[in-house]
Amino acid sequence: MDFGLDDDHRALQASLTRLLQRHAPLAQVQAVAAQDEPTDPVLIHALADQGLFALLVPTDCDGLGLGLLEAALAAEALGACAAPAPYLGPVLSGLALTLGGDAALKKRLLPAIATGSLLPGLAISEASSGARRNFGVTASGGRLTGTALAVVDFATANGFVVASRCGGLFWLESDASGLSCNRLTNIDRTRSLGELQCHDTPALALDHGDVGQTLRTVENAARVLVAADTLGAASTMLTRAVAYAQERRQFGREIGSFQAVKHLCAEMASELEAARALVWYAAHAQDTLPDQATLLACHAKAHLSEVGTFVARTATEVFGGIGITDALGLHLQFKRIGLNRQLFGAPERCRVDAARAQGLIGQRPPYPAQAQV
Amino acid sequence: MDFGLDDDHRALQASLTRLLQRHAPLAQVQAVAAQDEPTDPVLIHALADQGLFALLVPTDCDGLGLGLLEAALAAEALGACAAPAPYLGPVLSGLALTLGGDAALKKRLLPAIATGSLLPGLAISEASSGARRNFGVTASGGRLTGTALAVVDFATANGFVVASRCGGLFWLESDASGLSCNRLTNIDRTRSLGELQCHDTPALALDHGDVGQTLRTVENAARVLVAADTLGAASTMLTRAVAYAQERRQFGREIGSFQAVKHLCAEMASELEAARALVWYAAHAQDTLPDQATLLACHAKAHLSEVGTFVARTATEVFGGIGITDALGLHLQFKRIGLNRQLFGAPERCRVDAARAQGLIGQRPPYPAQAQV
Amino acid sequence: MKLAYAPADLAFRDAVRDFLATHATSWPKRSESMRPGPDQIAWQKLLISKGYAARTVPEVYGGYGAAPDLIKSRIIAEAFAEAGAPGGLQNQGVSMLVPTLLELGTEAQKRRYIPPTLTGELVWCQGYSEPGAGSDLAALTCRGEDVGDHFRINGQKIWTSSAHVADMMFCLVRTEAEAPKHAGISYLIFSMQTPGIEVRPLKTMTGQAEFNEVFFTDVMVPKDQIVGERGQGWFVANATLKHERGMLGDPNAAAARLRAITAILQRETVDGESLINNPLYLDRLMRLQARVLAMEANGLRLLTAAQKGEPAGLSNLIVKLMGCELNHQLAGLAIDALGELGVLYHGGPHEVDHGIWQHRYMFDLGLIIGGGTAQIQKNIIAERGLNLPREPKLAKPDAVAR
Amino acid sequence: MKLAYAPADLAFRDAVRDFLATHATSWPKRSESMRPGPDQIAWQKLLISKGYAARTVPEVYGGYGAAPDLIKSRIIAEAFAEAGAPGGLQNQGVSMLVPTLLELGTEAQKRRYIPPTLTGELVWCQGYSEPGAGSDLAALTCRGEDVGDHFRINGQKIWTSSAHVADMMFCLVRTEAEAPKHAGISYLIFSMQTPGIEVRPLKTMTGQAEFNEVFFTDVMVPKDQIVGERGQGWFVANATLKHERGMLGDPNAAAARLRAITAILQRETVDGESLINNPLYLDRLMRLQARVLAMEANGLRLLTAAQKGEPAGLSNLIVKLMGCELNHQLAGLAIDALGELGVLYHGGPHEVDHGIWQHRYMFDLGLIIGGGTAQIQKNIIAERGLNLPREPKLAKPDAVAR
Repeated sequence: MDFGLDDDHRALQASLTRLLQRHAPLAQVQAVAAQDEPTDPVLIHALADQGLFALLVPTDCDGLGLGLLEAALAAEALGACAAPAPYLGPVLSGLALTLGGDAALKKRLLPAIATGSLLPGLAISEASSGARRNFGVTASGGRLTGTALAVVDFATANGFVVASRCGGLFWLESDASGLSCNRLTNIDRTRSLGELQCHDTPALALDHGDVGQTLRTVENAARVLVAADTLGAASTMLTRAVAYAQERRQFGREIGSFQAVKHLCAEMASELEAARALVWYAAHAQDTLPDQATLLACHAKAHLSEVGTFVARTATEVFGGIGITDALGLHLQFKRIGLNRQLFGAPERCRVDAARAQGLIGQRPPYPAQAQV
Repeated sequence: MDFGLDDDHRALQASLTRLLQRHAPLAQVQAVAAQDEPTDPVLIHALADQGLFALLVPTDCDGLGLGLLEAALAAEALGACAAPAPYLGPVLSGLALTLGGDAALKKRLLPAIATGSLLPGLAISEASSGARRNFGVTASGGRLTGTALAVVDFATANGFVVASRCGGLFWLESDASGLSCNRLTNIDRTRSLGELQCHDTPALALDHGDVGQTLRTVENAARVLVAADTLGAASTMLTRAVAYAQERRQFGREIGSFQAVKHLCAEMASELEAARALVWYAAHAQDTLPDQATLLACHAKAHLSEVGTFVARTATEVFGGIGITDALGLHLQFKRIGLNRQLFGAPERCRVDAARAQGLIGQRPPYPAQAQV
Repeated sequence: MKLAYAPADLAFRDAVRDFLATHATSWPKRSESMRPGPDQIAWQKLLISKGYAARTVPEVYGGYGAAPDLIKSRIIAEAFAEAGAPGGLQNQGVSMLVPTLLELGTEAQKRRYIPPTLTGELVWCQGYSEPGAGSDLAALTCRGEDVGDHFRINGQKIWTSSAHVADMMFCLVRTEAEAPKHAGISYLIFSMQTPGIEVRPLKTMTGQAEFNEVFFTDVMVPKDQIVGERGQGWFVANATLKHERGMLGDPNAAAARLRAITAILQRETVDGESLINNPLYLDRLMRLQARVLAMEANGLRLLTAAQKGEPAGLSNLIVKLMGCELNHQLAGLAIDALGELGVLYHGGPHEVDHGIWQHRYMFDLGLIIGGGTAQIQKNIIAERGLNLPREPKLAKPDAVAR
Repeated sequence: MKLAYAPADLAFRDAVRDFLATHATSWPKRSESMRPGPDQIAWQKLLISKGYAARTVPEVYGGYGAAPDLIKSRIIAEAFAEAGAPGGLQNQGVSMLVPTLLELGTEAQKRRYIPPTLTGELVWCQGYSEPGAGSDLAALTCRGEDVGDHFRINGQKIWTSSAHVADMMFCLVRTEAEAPKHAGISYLIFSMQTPGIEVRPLKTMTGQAEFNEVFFTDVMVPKDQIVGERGQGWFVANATLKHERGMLGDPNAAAARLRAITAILQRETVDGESLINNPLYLDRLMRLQARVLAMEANGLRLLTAAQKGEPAGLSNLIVKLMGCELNHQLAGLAIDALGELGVLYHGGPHEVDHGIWQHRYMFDLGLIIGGGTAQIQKNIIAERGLNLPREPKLAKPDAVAR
């Protein structure tokens, strides 16, 4: 029985944090976020060199073969500094390929993901968040048609893992015929979204093994990783709010000596500390407790969404006016938390999924036929 | 345009408050609440003399013929001191008889209600809150069978207005054949609940006019009146918490000078002040704005349930340990708010009803056939 | 209790409606700029001539000169909202400087500044907050040195929303270095063209530069440009702040947002099912509708009290705290219900309502924080509304500010 | 990270399970009384002999004498919870007085008081709070006058839960009238049979007398009945309070409640529909399940830190605040889901689970308030956990207490 991080985990955190301090200091992140196309090639290169994208890739495909707890610690570090770099897309696409691709495809793609030369976007919104309007792709005879919304890590993507509206998973080359791509600008200027419009576009089914289980595993991992990203972002906001409350003076005293400010900070810290244990637990469960993996992933995503929203708002309140300006860059984490909340299933949906995972209510009904255009 | 209380309203409040100060001071309410059968005949008699039960009875039946705003102000005053007396039962039964009874029945019963000699209980739980388990009565050929739960103002009841599970309304004599009555002890020791077990029990249908509309009007009035009761109870808790915070000293200063306590009080006061306007508005609308009557009644009930719960807990926190003892009697209002929350539709149900009332979703489906035992 | 209008009021409403219908072609376009353009100035002049703007300002200062009548004011606001017509100007000059001058200005100041301010031709900005003086406004350190017939101003202001387009500023300056904290401040008005003023845009989290910082270096302001007495600026400003607080938390705005969100829930689908059928979003919508109705009812109560000249007490003190929070929560519901569509921003494809919900979610958080934070509002409610004791004095009071 | 038990631990768990199965007939009935009966005392003695109670107390003081092993402690707790078996005694004597004596008592005190306390034969109550000294405990005024070889005690205590059945009291008394607030208190232990002690039951909102008030009139206590030094009682008591705070907010209790509420939602119906199919109650249940899981994970983290002798920091400080609030909210959900069945209480027909949900809803609110209110807990988290500055000193300190 040992619940907590070991020395390897701490070393991973420390080296990644050092790298981010050098390549993604606040001023740099602010500068990238102000650009029209907010990505930072230097940072991406440095992260790739560090092995960030190789974390979950199996060792026989040149990866590090680590588990989801390690991937979650990395997500937390990236969220903490609002790193303007892809992560969810490549890491989760790699997981989908590992589980669902055949040997040849894996040998072709996974080593490239591990080195960072292939940075796929992930398009599972309709399966994990539900299909909005008429969005979603349908598959027929190895060809995709329709539009996938909210493709994650879009700007740097040179390939895509796509889930069809009925839960199939596909590998899609970025130069596939009949594919057009649009960037979707979003509040978080450190990560990019897009949409894929497919018109009879050829794609490779990732149907090695149990497809339903592969999608579930990828979705669970996605939920845990965004929860960890929110944990990191919210922790930064708390830490900075506390530091500000220790220094900033109004009415002749540090504002942190006012009970109202003190209690806001205590409430944030209490929520985050318990949430941190939940994220570790959920991440670890993905690799070790298969019976509880879905339940914990859903809860981690939903709970961190709520705690993150609370901390984002409350920390901003502690700062007062300066908190809503670009001067301190707090909004970078605020928006990161805002985007995470909506990705891969909003909290309400994740809680329903948690109830389904323990059999309290029935499974989600199949996608209604009349909407399958 | 004039939104607020006029001199007549204030006179009504003042005279009722004076009466309650004399006949229901805290020590007296505590003594009654400690009894096995918590009712106070002296108080009931005094309230009857003051015309409390005549408020809504039409003038041609010896009543005062006033509106629901006046009835709500009375409910607020009763809630404020947690008066151990029937009110909802007689007043709302009278309303049901007024709208649904024929002339002979009205002439027979309403004058007796106005004087307080007839104090009917109200049994509309299955229609307004939903039928739990197999509770509920069904009607057939002027006879009722089944059990009605949560009959309001039960201990003093010498007659009942009963809603069947399908929404019919009936007048039931307390000595009707096949009727047995059980008291249901509840947290609030100032008001009594009970159940009616009917076995082929004869009853008079209150089917004069539109029965559906009569039930809706009674239910709306019930929701407004319990909202007003909660408003009164919560206002007392706030007032007493503020007074305590002004006096009680800890750490060498009044606890009301601590920002944490100050902000708790400010939050309670803000919520209650806005809620007060909503209750007045909803009560007035019942008699003057038929299109909005149901919407506002549902919202008043749901919103005051939430605000009441918040104030009940928060005021108790301001008091600290002494707040949870019987010494100050604060729990009388705490429990009153707790009972009100569950009566005539819990907040979740009232919000669904509010959505239905404005056509956002469809009407409530009829009671499922298989459960109609 | 009477929620209907009297016949005379109804007739007045008909007149306003007629006016709006007749002049629909003259409605100026909504402008992004904080400085009114020619069509807005023309519209404002027309509104003043009809008494639909500057209604109670005396004619001699360029207003319409009517006696105060809250019912008529409400009818005007309702009729304009109903028609979707642009109402009278609401900038800081009209809303804050004019009432202050009317109350405390000299006759010369009133005659010179009020008329062009009312028409929108003279634009003002507010110089109150400083980086070191936010919620503790009286700690401000921007200094006005007495140099004969002028003050020489040095220091910095922040949160001056329209500084980049303004002609003039009304400004709090510490002119009496030796006086106690609250008694050393003067309220000065001066041209933004005065040498030594530098304006820098201040970008907020919404991505827009809704505010500015203003820097003063040896800015010379004639002593007759003071409003009220020397050292009395704190009290002059509080009169003005009172007017600002009344502007926030308007329940009509919340009601309009609620309608817009209801439309989103009815229109948008997930997995082919309308969002309005999602019980969780519907429940949140209904919770917020109850709050909107409560604040509307509270507004009616305030209006009645004002009409009768009765003190409004708590029901007035809560408006900003409750209203801003409500608006923030409404925006939060819209974003949540929209899911991944709700995070789209900065103008790309599929963005809903031009990203207004994200913008409001962030901007309203700024309102909760700004203009006296929610924390300060709660202190005010507790101390003024509930008579709870003030924070006790500290053992070693620090210097006025750092 | 390793969530499984080692083989040796699993063997130990088997032994505990075997013991419980073998002795299932000896399990004492759950008692309403706060004083253990003969079968409970016999069970407790059996548990001590097996090392399932008083596990780490030295044998010489009547304990089992094992080295501390948090994993084994956890396994014991889990196995007892799993079997539904009554665990070792958890009264204030066992949980608070024994650790305090072990740490700070004299050898004579330890030998005399610990053994019968552990077996349940000697029952203690706690005399800390006073009507004028609740959250500000150090303001207590109960006075112990120095009269040669005795203290003469006069004053009052409140919230002494088992005073009416206790043999002895551990009590904070102000023995040094002239010393500063925190330095004038002594920690005394004395028999409840001492002349001059009066116990009056204190009824709470649950309707039960869960507490008492205790009045002292010239109660004479020998000076050797002090634990620690004269005037050091505040620090002795804080050692004890630390143990109390750890008792509250147990995530296992919250998990058990969550399971019970889930069963209610699955069992009960409204209009023929199971409550579990009501999306609003299900959503609340899931929100609370996430919190229960988070507190369970936090508990595992604490256990690991304790095992390794690492400081637990914030994750320890939050347990009471978060745990008590969670339990209160769980009870609130049960009541809400039960609707009008949820308000039944005091033992009438249809009452669900003997009214336990209403009882917990009120009692847990008492826990949020008592033992250091939530407000005080937040101060501690902010000051000790986050290093935020303490409340500054006041200009005119009042007398120690009024």
